[in-house]
Parts: sequence; C-alpha cells; structure tokens
Amino acid sequence: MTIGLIVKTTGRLLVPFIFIFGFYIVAHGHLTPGGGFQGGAVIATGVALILVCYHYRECMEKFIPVSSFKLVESAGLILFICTALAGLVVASGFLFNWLNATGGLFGNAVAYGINPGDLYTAGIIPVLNFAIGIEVFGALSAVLMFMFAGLKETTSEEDDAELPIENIHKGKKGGRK
Amino acid sequence: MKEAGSIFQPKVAIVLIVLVTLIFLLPAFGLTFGAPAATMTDQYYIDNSQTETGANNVVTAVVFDFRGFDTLGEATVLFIAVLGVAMIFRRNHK
Amino acid sequence: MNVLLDNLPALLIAVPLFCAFLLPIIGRFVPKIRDAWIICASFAASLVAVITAFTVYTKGTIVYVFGAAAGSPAAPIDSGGIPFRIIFTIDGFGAFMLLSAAIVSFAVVLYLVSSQKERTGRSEFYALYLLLTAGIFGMVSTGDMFNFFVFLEINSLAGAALVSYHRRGGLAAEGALKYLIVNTVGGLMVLFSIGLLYAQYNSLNMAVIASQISLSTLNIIALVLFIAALAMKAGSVPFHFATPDAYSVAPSGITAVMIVASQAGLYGLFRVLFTLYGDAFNTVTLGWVIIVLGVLSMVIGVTMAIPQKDVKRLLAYHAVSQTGYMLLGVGVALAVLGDPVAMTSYGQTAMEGGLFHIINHAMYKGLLFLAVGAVIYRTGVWSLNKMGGLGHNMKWTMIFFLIGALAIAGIPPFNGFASKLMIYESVFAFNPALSIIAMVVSILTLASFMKVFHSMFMGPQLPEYAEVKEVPKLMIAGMVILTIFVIGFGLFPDLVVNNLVAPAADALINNSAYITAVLGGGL
Amino acid sequence: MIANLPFIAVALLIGIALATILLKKNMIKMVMGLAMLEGAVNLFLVTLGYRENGIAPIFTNAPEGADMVLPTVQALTLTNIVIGVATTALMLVLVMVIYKKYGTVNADKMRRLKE
Repeated sequence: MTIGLIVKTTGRLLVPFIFIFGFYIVAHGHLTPGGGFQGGAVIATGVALILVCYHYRECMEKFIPVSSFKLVESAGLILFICTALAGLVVASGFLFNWLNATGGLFGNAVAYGINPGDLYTAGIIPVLNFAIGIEVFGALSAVLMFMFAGLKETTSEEDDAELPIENIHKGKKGGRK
Repeated sequence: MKEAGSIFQPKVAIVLIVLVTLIFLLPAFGLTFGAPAATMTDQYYIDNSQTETGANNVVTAVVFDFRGFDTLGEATVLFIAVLGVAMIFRRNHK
Repeated sequence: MNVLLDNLPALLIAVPLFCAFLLPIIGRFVPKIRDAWIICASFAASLVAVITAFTVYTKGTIVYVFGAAAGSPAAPIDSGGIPFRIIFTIDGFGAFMLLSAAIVSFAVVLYLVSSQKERTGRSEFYALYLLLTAGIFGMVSTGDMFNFFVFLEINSLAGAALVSYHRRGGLAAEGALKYLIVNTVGGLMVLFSIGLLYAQYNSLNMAVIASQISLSTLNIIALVLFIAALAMKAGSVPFHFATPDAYSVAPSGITAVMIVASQAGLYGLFRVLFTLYGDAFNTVTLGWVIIVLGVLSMVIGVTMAIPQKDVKRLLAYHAVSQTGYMLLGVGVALAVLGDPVAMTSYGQTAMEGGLFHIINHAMYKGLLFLAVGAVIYRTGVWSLNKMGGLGHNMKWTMIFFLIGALAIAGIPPFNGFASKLMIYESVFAFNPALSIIAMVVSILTLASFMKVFHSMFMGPQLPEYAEVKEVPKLMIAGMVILTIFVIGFGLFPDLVVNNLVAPAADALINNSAYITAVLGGGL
Repeated sequence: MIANLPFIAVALLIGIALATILLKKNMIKMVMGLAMLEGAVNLFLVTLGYRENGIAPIFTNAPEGADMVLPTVQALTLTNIVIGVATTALMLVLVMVIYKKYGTVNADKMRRLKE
C-alpha cells in the first residue's frame, strides 16, 4: 500500500508549523501553560507525521537516521546536567538557579504579582526547558522510529545463548527445549 | 501473564478486585474535594515562586526549580525507555 | 575539593547519570574507549558512594538540599520551617545500603566488561547498568517521598530493560515483561499512598510526615499499600512470582545487581515501617505481619528451589528464601519496638542480624550468580542435568562457587554464618518455633547447594566439556572482590557489626534522630 | 459524599484497571489496563490539589483576586505522565518481541518460562 501524493505534500507543509508551535511552547514554558515536556512531545508529533506520510525506511534515507535521535536525546540530557553542575561551580549548589535576576541571559527582574510576562526571566528554567524539550523530542521520535523499524525486521535467533557465538559447544544452543 | 490466569480463578479475582476497589473508595470519605486539608507548602510556592525563581508559571517553577531534581530523574526514565527500546531492537551482527 | 566534599549527595547521582548520558555518544564515535569508560565511571560512582558512607559514619547524618545555594538550611525560617525543596537525608541505614550497592556494582562491572565482550548494543547496556546503579543510590539516600518513587521507577525500568538483554528466543522479553508489570503496579501503589499522605500533611518530606503522622484510616490504607508494593519490589512471598522468571533470564552479572536493587525495595519497606510510621502504630501487629511474610518467604522459597533444574532459577528462589531471613530479623525487632527490656535483650540483636544479612546476602548471592554465570559463559547450558565434571577445568570458579554456597548455607568461617547466628539467637529468645523454622530452612539450603555443587563440578570429566577453559581474568577479578568481602565479613563479624551495622540499626530505631536532623527540632 | 465524586471515579477506574490486568488474557489489553491504572492515579493526584473556584497557578495575565489551585500535585502528575509514557513504551516493545518470537499475545499460551 502506498500513500498518496496529497498526504505527503500536506504532511510536508504542516511539519514546519508543528515544529514552530512546539518551539513556542518550549520557549514560553515559564510564562504560559506548557514547558519542555509538552513542547518536546508536540515536536515529536511532527516526526510522527513524517513517519505516517512516508515509509520509515524512506524517512531514514531521506531525512535522518534513527541513531541520530539518540544522540539528540543524549545532548539534551547533557545540557540539563551541565546546567545543574554549573550551579555547583557558581554557587556551590546542585541545580541552583544561578542565572535568575543576574541581568544576564534570562536574568531580567520579574514584575511581581500578575503581569503580562517577560520572556527573559526565570534564570535557568528556560534553559532546562530547552534541554528537556530537546530530550523529549529525541526520545519520543527515537521510540517511534525504533518501533516502526522493529515491526518488520525480525531479530535473528543467533543471539540466544549467553556466551560468545564461537564458544557454543559443538553447535549446542544450550537453553531449554 | 501466568499469575493472571492460573493463580487466581476468575471468581476469586473478581472478589479480590471488588475488595480492592472498596479499599480505594475509602479516601472518598476521608478527604474533601475542593478544600485541601493543609496547604502550607503549596501556598509557599504560590507566594514565592516569582521572587525565588522568576517564573510566572508556578507549576514550571515547581517542576524545574523547587523540585528540579525530580525532573532530572524523570528525564532519565525517558532516556532509559529509549535505551531499552534501542537495545531490544539492536542488530546482532556488528 | 571542598566544593566536591560539600556536595557528595548530588555527585552520588550526578556522576553515574552524566557518564551514562555520554555513553551513547562515546559508543557512536569512539567505541574503543567504551570499556575503559564504563569501568572508570562505575569506579567513580562507587568511590563517591563509599566516601559518602564514610562521611556519614564519621560525621553523622548528611542532609543535602537540592537547588538551594550552599549553606541554606533544610527547613528555612521564611517557609515556616517546612522543607519545600527535595532533600537527601543519608543516615546510618542509607550509608549501609550505599556501601553494599557500591561494592557489588563495581565488582559486577569488571565481570560484565569481560563476559559481554562479543555482543552488540553494549553502549545501551552499560548506560542502563549505570542508571540502575544510580537508581539504587537514589532510593537509599533520598528523604523525599516522591523522589523515592522516581528512583523506584528508574530502578524498575532499567532493571527490566537489562533483563531482556540476552534474548534467548523471547524468554528474556517474557521475564522482563513480568518483572516490569509487577513493578509498575507496585510503583503506582506507592504513588497512591504518597498522594494520601500528601493530602493530609501537604508535604512530601519524610521527616515532616513522620513528625505528624497519626493513626487514621487514610494512613492505614497508605501503610497497607506501602507494604504490599515494597514487598513486591523486594520479591517477598505473596508477590514473588516475577522474581525467578526475571532473574533466571537476565545476564548473570545483572542478576547480581538486581539482588541489590530488590534490597533497595526492602530499604524502602523498613524506612516506611520504622521512620515514617515508627511512632504512631501498634508495632506488635505490624511486626507479626513482617515476621509472617518472612517465614513464608523462607519456607516457600526454599521448597520451590529444591526441585529446580535451571541453575539460575534455583538461585533466584534461594534469593526469595534469603529475603525471608532479613524480614524475620527486622520483623522481630519491630514487634518488640515498644518494649525497652526486650529491645535491649534481643530486639537490637535481631535488628542487627537482619540488616547484616542484607549486605551478606548481596555479597554471597552476587558471588554465586557470577560463578554460575561463568559456568554458563563457558558451557552454554543452564540445566543442571547437562552439567558435570566442570571442576577439572574451572578450578577457580569451583572454589568461588563453593565459598558462596557455604556462605549461603551458614557454615562458620563465612559471612552467612555470622548474620544467621545473630538471627537464630535473638529469634529464639522471642519465639523458639520461628528460630527452628529458620534453622530447618538453612539445612535445606545446604542440602540444595550440595546437590547443585555436586552436579555442576564433581564427577568425571564429561567429553563435551573437555575443551572448556577457565574464564577470563577480569571475570575472576569481579568474583575475587566479592569473595574478599564474604570471607572478611565472616572472619571479623564483630568489627563489621559494631562499625557498620549498629549505626544502621540505631538509625532505624531512633526515628526522632532522623526527624531532628532534617527539621532541626522545630515543628 | 456526592461532592467527592472525583475520588469515587478514581476508585472505580482503579477497579476497572485491575480487572483488565487480572482477567484479560491479551497482553496488549493488560498494558492498556496498566495505562488506565496510571490515569487513575494521575486523576487522584490532580484531584487532591483542587480548591473551590481556583484558577491555574500562572501569574501571566491572571484574573485578579482568585485563589490558585495547588501547584505541587500538578507537577507530580506531569512527572508521572512522562514516567508512564516511558513504561508503556518499554512494555509495548517487549510485547512486540514476544509476539514475534512466540506468535501470540495470549498470556496463557506464554508458559515457556514455567516448564
């Protein structure tokens, strides 16, 4: 079964908007409902849309291979933990909000009480939001891709024993009947 | 699973399920909806999230600042799921 | 340097997590240094854990506040003395568990690096291994209920994923799925009880809840759910069905660590019973509940173990059985908690015996699983009926297995004897029948292991195993580390009990010390 | 009592979820039951934090003078949802592997570990 041209074109046109909307949710996590997880999930739906429109194999050839999503995910987590460890260096407290109210990046002072909201506030919270957004996007896309890939390619039986393959004794597989 | 089918006969399982449901009904008598019994920690978060973290969204302030360590753990759980999936669907040959 | 020493609890989690997050990148671009990286990472994590435990033993309970600047108190004045951030509270008991986890996880990593050399997907495998270690470390050091739940989930998920590493034609996935379902239901029950406690006290901190807890219906429901869920995690009897399935299909090194992971569930159980609910409840009834669980675990575990043909399944049932000893010892102490005379005469000893058995079990059962894994690594069979005469070719493995088997059966020079003796003596003073049951189970264990030892290593050399060699040196090294502790703890039990176990027992019995350490006497 | 309807709903959901887990033979349905159990616990957590006539705890353009509902439980729910997604994904993948190897998702036919 092939998927028609209309679906493919519509999907391709929609995906950038989905990505931008997801980015907006991630970036405004400290002001409006949303945040890294929700935004990352929205971005991952864009990837899911591509997967639905195109065959997963085509996706991996045309767009990016699945292992790079794992690297994206690792990168997000490393950004998170490095931000946390930077708190350890700057203020001697793990996960300390060392950017808040410093005047630097995301360091504007907040108007207390009810206010319209300023994007450049909240210190490390937006940074962590971005880290989590990247991580969730990578994680959900990778899970989807792996599940698609795992549907067809059967895993072979050769990995059944607990020992290196060449050490299996006289072709005996071990294991139970 | 095995434990589902054969440890419990269906009748025993139904009795068990009804019993457990009744136990879970008890909180409905002990708690009141709409009026939490104590609010000291949450009121502190609402009052101080802007001064301490600079975030307008109190939930985000709780998730990423006051309880940021939980978020690290939760991201780790997602990471584990991806690693597990990748490991289960790995190729055998190098 | 001081910064690092001040932030030990944060590093305890951050080091293994950071190393695990880097592993996929390393595996992709520089796979050559992967083995060295995992050994260094595990060594660093274990080192941090040992230093933390040492600090706790010398300087007292560590209270660490996440997200606060250095030197902020756990319960700031401006919040009305409520700890509103996540807090790590590592007292004697936590330090004790940290030590056990650190030793086993480092010994196993040496073994795994060698035994999994030929396989694919090792980056993920090692990363999951580090995360499992981090999950155990987090569970035993956190002072926050919800944080405990998060680490419980890290622990279960990483454990389930690791179980499915060796596919074995779908068997591994089956075992992993059973383990994961049981642990997820348990985890959700823990979360429900956390919700119940939160609804009443509006705090997730263990010390705050412990200082206010009372005998109400909601608290009883929460306690029942806690006991059920954490007994599931620990693999005690009414919920033991998933344990043997998962342990028997997991890679052998992983099983050794999953023993420690299940003991982290035991840690949670004792923490809830003693610290959280210590003041409010009639501990005699609770103590008997734990004792009954323990006795059932001992008896059912050992009777199920004897007829097993799969050697790893047999060991897994013995793990259930040994968990019963810990529950028995601690349950007796819980039953007499309100009685100072009985507490000093035998309660304290029962407690120390039960806790000492935790670390002993981690050591000798880890050693047994590694030795059995070494045999399977070379022969490729799991069934006892197909093994035989391996002692001719695998002398070191045979010696290690023998040491482990004698330790688990409670034969004098080894560590199992030391803790079992403490349990027998103190339980005899409490109720002689229980003590006799424990001794009978021990004899059955000895019989079972003599049978296993005989069918694996004794007898004439079988023709199909004529070319079997001794396992590589790194695997031997992993087993040697555990053997040192098995023999060392057996030779100097007084030293260990006085310096490591007694502080842990005191930390559980005096829950007011735990509360004061966090809240500073306020509230 | 009737005002506590959400708590009753939680109990019923837990009952249905447990029935699904214990009585269904299809492993996919068991995973669905677990997801439902997770939903029930999430509902319980969110319910705990509701205050009468409360608004969402966000200061951006909030209405004046209204009480805010408790934020902590919402944070906990958020965490639990993500954990639930991870758990469900891993379980479904394991079911996929089992189906590929055994050719069935029926829990009763899956006895190879029991011998």
